[in-house]
Amino acid sequence: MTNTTAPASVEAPTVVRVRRPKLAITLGVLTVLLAALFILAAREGWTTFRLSGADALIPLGEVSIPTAPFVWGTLALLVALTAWAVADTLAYRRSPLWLSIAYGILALFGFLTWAGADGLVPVISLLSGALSISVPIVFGALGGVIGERVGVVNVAIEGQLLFGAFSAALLSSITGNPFVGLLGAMIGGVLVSLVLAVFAIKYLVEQVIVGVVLNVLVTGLTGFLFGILLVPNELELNRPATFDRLPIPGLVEIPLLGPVLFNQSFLVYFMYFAVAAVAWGLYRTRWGLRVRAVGEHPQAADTVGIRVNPMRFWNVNLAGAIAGAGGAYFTLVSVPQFNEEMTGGLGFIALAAVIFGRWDPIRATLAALLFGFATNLQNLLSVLGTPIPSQFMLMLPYVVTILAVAGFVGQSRGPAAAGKPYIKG
Amino acid sequence: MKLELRGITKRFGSLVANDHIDLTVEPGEIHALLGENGAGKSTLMNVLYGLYQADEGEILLDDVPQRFRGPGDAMAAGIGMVHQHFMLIPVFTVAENVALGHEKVRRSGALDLDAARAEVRGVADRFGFHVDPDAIVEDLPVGVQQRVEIIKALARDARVLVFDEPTAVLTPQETDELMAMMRQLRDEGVGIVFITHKLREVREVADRITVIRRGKVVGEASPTSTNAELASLMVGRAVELTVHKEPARPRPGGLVVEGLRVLTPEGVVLVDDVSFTVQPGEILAIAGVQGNGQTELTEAIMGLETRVTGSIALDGQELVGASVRRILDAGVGFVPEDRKIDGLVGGMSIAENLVLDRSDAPEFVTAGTLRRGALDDFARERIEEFDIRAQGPLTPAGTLSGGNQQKVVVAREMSRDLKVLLAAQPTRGVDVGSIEFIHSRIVAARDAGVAVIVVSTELDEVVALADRIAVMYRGRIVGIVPSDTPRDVLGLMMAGAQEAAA
Amino acid sequence: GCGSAPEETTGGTEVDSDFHPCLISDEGGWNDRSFNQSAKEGMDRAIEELGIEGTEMESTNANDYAPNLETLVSEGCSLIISVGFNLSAATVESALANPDVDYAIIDDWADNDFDGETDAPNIKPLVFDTAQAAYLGGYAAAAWSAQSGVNKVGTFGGAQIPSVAVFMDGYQLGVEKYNEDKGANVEVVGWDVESQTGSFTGGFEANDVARQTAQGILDQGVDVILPVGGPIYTSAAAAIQDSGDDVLMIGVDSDLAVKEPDLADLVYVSIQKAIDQAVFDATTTAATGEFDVEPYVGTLENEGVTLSSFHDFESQLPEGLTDELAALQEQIIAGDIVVESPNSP
Amino acid sequence: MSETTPAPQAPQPHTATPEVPRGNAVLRDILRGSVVTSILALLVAMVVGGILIALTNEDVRTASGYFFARPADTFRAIWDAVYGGYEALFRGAIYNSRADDFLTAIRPLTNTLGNAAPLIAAGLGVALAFRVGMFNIGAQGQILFGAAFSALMTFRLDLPLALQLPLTLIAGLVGGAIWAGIAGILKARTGAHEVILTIMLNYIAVYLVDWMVSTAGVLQKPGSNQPISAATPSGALFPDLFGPAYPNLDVGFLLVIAATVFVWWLIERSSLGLRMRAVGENPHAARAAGISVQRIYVYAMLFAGGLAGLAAMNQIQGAVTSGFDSHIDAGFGFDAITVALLGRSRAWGTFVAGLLFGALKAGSYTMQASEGIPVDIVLVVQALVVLFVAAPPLIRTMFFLPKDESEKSARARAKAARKAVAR
Ligand SMILES: Nc1ncnc2c1ncn2[C@@H]1O[C@H](COP(=O)(O)OP(=O)(O)OP(=O)(O)O)[C@@H](O)[C@H]1O
Ligand SMILES: Nc1ncnc2c1ncn2[C@@H]1O[C@H](COP(=O)(O)OP(=O)(O)OP(=O)(O)O)[C@@H](O)[C@H]1O
Ligand SMILES: [Mg+2]
Ligand SMILES: [Mg+2]
Repeated sequence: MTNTTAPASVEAPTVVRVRRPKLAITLGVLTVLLAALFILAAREGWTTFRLSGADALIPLGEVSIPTAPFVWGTLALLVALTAWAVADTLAYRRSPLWLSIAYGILALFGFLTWAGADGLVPVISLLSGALSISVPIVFGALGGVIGERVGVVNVAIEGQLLFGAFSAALLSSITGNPFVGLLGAMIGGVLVSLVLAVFAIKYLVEQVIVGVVLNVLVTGLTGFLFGILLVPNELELNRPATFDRLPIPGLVEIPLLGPVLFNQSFLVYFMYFAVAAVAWGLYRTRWGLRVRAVGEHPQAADTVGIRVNPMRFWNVNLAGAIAGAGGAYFTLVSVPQFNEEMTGGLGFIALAAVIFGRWDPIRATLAALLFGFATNLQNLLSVLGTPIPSQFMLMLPYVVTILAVAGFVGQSRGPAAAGKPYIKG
Repeated sequence: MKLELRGITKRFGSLVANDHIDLTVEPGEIHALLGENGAGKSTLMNVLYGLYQADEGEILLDDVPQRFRGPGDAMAAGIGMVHQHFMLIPVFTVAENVALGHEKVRRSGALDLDAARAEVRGVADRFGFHVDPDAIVEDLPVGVQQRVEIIKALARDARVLVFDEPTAVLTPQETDELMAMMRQLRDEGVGIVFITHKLREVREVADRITVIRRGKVVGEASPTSTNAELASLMVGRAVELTVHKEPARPRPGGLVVEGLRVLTPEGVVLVDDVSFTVQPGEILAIAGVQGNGQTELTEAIMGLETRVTGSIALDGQELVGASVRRILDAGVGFVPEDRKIDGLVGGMSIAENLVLDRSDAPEFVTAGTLRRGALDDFARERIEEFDIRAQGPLTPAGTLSGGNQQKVVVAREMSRDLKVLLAAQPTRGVDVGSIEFIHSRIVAARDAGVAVIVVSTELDEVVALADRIAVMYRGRIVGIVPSDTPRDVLGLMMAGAQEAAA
Repeated sequence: GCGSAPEETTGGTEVDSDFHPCLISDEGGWNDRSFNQSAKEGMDRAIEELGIEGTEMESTNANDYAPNLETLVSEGCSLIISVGFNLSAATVESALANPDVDYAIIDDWADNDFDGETDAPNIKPLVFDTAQAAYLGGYAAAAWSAQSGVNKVGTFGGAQIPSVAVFMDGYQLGVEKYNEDKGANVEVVGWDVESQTGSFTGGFEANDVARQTAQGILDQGVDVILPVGGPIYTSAAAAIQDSGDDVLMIGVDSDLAVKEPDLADLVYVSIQKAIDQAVFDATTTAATGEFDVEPYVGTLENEGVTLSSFHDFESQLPEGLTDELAALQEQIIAGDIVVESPNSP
Repeated sequence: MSETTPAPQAPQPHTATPEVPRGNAVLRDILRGSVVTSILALLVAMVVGGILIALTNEDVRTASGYFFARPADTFRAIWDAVYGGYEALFRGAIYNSRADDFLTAIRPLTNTLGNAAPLIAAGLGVALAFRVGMFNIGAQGQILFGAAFSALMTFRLDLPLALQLPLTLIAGLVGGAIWAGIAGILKARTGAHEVILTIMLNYIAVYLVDWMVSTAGVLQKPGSNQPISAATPSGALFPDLFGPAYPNLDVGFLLVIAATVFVWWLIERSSLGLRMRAVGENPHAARAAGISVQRIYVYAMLFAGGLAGLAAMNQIQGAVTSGFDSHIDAGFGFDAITVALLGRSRAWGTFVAGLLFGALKAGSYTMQASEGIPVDIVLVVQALVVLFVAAPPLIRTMFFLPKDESEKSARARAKAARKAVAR
């Protein structure tokens, strides 16, 4: 009878039924809010959804629906789903995942129908714009995830994006080749993270200080170089060759999602690859196992012969390269010009996405996408015309992020050794 | 493989942790290393394992001098170590932990965890125990984590194995199994260094014994020495090994626990319908294998668990639902199971740690300001009274040796007016001299009229202290028995047998 | 390389060293592709033509204004031009403390107590009635859109501040004028004069957020778009080029088709605001000791604000548009049409 | 090294006399860290900064164009550029040697102190939260909301100075505390990570204040259509300490000194501070000792916000009194992080770091105006100073200095970290 010593791992523990009211409460609150909006600001007319691009193989075209009936119909369905969740809770059941997803899609549909009364809701553009806004955030967040997973907090994502954007613009302008630009962006990102790595790992400077300072340094440096180099030589040095759209034949014809996901530039496909590669690498390869070990418990990693500080050093630089590639998106895809401080704080959003995504590449990507979507939704709503002052509209993505973090994510635990230097005894 | 350490000296600043230590471990020998807390045992082993660089001295394997720049080199040379503080990644699975550092990779570049799983099963089968390779380490009971450490070392074919206090967290059965395992390894020709504070174990398994004190080898002892001889060699004075206590004189009142149930947020029942009473002036020991709900029981009493139903009444006052603050104010003292997590704030001084749960008490605070003089005097008194070996009251608690850290926690809890003392694993990792002291303090508290609950996985301790013994198994109390219940009966109860059946 | 060293000059032409013009930016900095940049161009030109020394100071935030002005005074500036209304209070204060120094301020009346007088006797306001030119731009945009049958034009801004919104106001009023005159029904997407709400990127960074804002306007099917605010026109241009649609853009501040020749085929026309000229004029007059504190108001009349040439689109304009615009301009100059924007200075 | 005093977390070898006189403790706090390495670090930063200044100087570039023809020109140009730059820095930050009299000459010093005030205040807020284990990136939002809240509550009042000034001040502190408190409460209640919360709240505050100052009837200056608030009422202005000749140094600086003393007391000496530090270092042990971790998080954020509010008040009651907009934080929110961490999250450390930043800022004006050194380069030099000052091991390596206490402290820190991890 050896198994008495480890009962927990052998016999199943007793489990009692507990109610989990969080989902029901959240849905209830959302439903009430939407109902209040729909009732207090009822809208009539027709809402038009544009479901495909002009040149789609399967033209879904534009669909017009009467606003009021659809809004009320959706609301009824939302109430029903909420009731379902409540019933589940009362019966000690866990609501199925599809319920949350269905609720989300319906709520969004209802809201867009309401907001788009007598207007046009370009669905493809809404989604692909959201994807586009989130691209640099995703790259930045991937860099952040790798850095923190290996135990180095990277507050310098903003700086890496900015320097990436700068070097991409410069190199692509000089060579006329966006791939050289991308390479330059990655090198730019590495230059920034090299400083981070050297100071944080070798000289034990508080990692957050280095990060914050690097952001200042890069802002100053790019601002200066922009002024003395790019502005006077605008046409030679600040007109990068860009990545053009590269529709993937076949895939792009998938209704709705095709044009959103597969009518993008090389850099976006590179992002898909990077996300997949980092996710796979982190959980499925020797590299990932070691990275995570070093970030969780460096001493344990040391005792099995993993060289902690070199591991950190190289991976921080890898993270810099990836974040730098995100910088390239600014100047090689979005806008073919470098401008001062053009990253506009997205590096900090990426930092938030890292935590929001619980240090997981896929979840961090989803967090970035949520942010991109909220931003672009804000765009659409203000174009459709709302009586709400622009400043409140512009708050939308940030408010959404707070609600999501406080309402759904809650407590999260990062890599245990992130931020702590490793010194051997 | 023969291991020889010659003249190893390791200094930390002005402190000489190892002072010209010589040690030889023959193949097929279990060599016990004894010494009080802070004697330098772990340091010596860390030098051997390449974690520290020795300031002087050399390491020889089969008479060949070695130069270890890191644990990687030591491992390659065939040295394995089961660390005092587990070197496991808590969020990894068992297989991942075992694979780490010498991972097998598939052609696709993907990690081959199947190989690691097979390794885990292989070692487990060899020694006849079970470990789920896919369990997350932090979810496992410590005893199992210990095995993972051993598997890690064995999976690499170590020829010299160091066990640094492996039994501190094990139950008697687990300890027996570990010792059987050590013997089996010895018979296979592995040289073993075994560090422990438990003299019984040393005498049972060791072939040779080296005792170190204050960084120096003070002598060898034979496995036939008595406990008392070993203890006095270790500590440098005679040690009282049995607890002297008068019969309990319980008084009315005390702590009444009824129908207590503790759940995880997912609804897993950790403590199931537990009822017992502890009266002032008696010691109730709660025995059981680690991970059978004792931790949650103590935390529920302290108000540290959120999903608690049932009743805990102290002199009629209901404690379920009360804040930790109110429970402390009601007169409950708490020595937590893990001093490093729940007991001490390592970066703060001993003085500050001693008033951590009384940071508003008028004797230490005037107008919101700490009275540093009072704090200091108080700390000096406690240091004196509890024989805490520290440079002074301002020494950061985290830099004390384990035994001394434990004494700080005990001193804090015992210097308040208590009605109930809840002591979980009060002597874990503590040397014999300190055990004697802590036990006598607990008995003194009982005699002063405190209702005492001692939670321990250590049968010796349970038997030594208890007036009554409650045995927990899978969240339930399987029986409350008198303190003279035979050990084998207790053992059976700890494995789940009902009192009557046992 | 090894260029040849210049001769040691000992004498040379003595420039009158008394006059020392200075320029101070707001937090946007010199490379904002907006009024700071224009002002600096004007100042640079003046300094070069006059052959004198000047000092230009960049501010990074509101805390810099007062110290920068103080530093400029102690550097011996005889004329200090502040760029932007943000500097108003600090400039007034400095002017009151240094009555011997001449001051000018762009886009502000330097009248913080609203008594209709500048608050210091030595400040010259340089303001622009931008709505007038934007009105013409809006009219032209509507004409273009009506001709193509799209009947929709758009606009969006960086941040919602008067110097941005005034363009959008004039633009929409111009479109409405066109609808009124021609019985047309051209819609404006992205701004509403009445409620003063519309589309903004939330800052002046030309990045993807700005681009998607532009895209949002384009999605509504406009064929002329007016992006207002620093470099964000580059985002709009990128969105247009990517969409592949026949959408034109209207430039602001200076003639975009000239400033960014590679965008010329997208730039329908530009609503110009001659800040550089105003700075140049103020500086050169001050250099000859003829500085006066009479407010300068850039209007269509004095060509302080203008609608640029249509360049290559001249030939494709709707019938008679040029004449109609000329007539409108006459009426505005004559005061028969008053372009009233709540955002005018 | 004898100059050095024990660094923060190093074990303090007090054997005999632990009774340290208060004055000494303050002094020790101020001198914490190694004075020698700090001075050397400044030196290195200035050398590297000098290289940058020389590289970016036009005369140097022109002269180097004919370096081989007349190398002396290049060297002279380099010397002129670098010496000029630093002379201007000194002139702008400490003592203006070109001034007519001593009283005018020391004016730059008062500018330095004035610039430092809001930075120190906000830095103290970040430092305090850090000691409680929270990374408060939200000083920006807290400053903004503090200013707006204060304006909302008190700008329309027309009270005598004795009332208006403290009311405005208190409203500012409360406003900052409210904004930080939101993050604190959300963290305590839902466990949401404070980094996300504070970043998002920064943006929300920017837009909220932007809306307030551009909406008539809320905060917008009456009669104006610009996004700017009304001017601070004259009764609410901090009086200058040494008269109008030194406009930058006002009562605000005294308040900041008081705040520093308060934070020092709170953290190092008060019983609440004991609990805060306990939560910061080991929340598990704190909870088991009856300390409500959640409540301490909220308290810490309230204090941090209040300190950011003090920074806001130094802005609108002292530095920028003619009305403010959504940029009134002037970047102090992020500088505060650097200042706090450079000061090792200690009250007096933050104070000294803030003074350093204030001096660099004050000097930057003259560097730009009289030497034409672009602000961007000043920014870069600033960043370099911080990097080097924060890296004593690097400096010691560069100067072959023996290792000292603070390296041991780094080891102790790492050790503590490993222990925390080791569970
Ligand atoms: N990294 C270190 N830095 C400074 N001093 C150290 C360090 N490691 C150990 N010491 C000191 O060395 C001495 C020996 O410590 P060691 O851990 O070897 O004791 P031990 O014999 O293993 O004690 P225990 O029985 O409590 O485990 C102690 O006094 C300790 O303070
Ligand atoms: N900075 C320091 N100065 C002095 N001693 C230190 C310092 N840091 C750690 N130590 C000592 O290092 C030793 C080794 O630490 P370790 O984590 O192995 O604990 P331990 O002594 O073996 O105690 P335990 O019984 O809890 O396992 C401890 O005894 C502790 O006293
Ligand atoms: Mg040990
Ligand atoms: Mg006036």
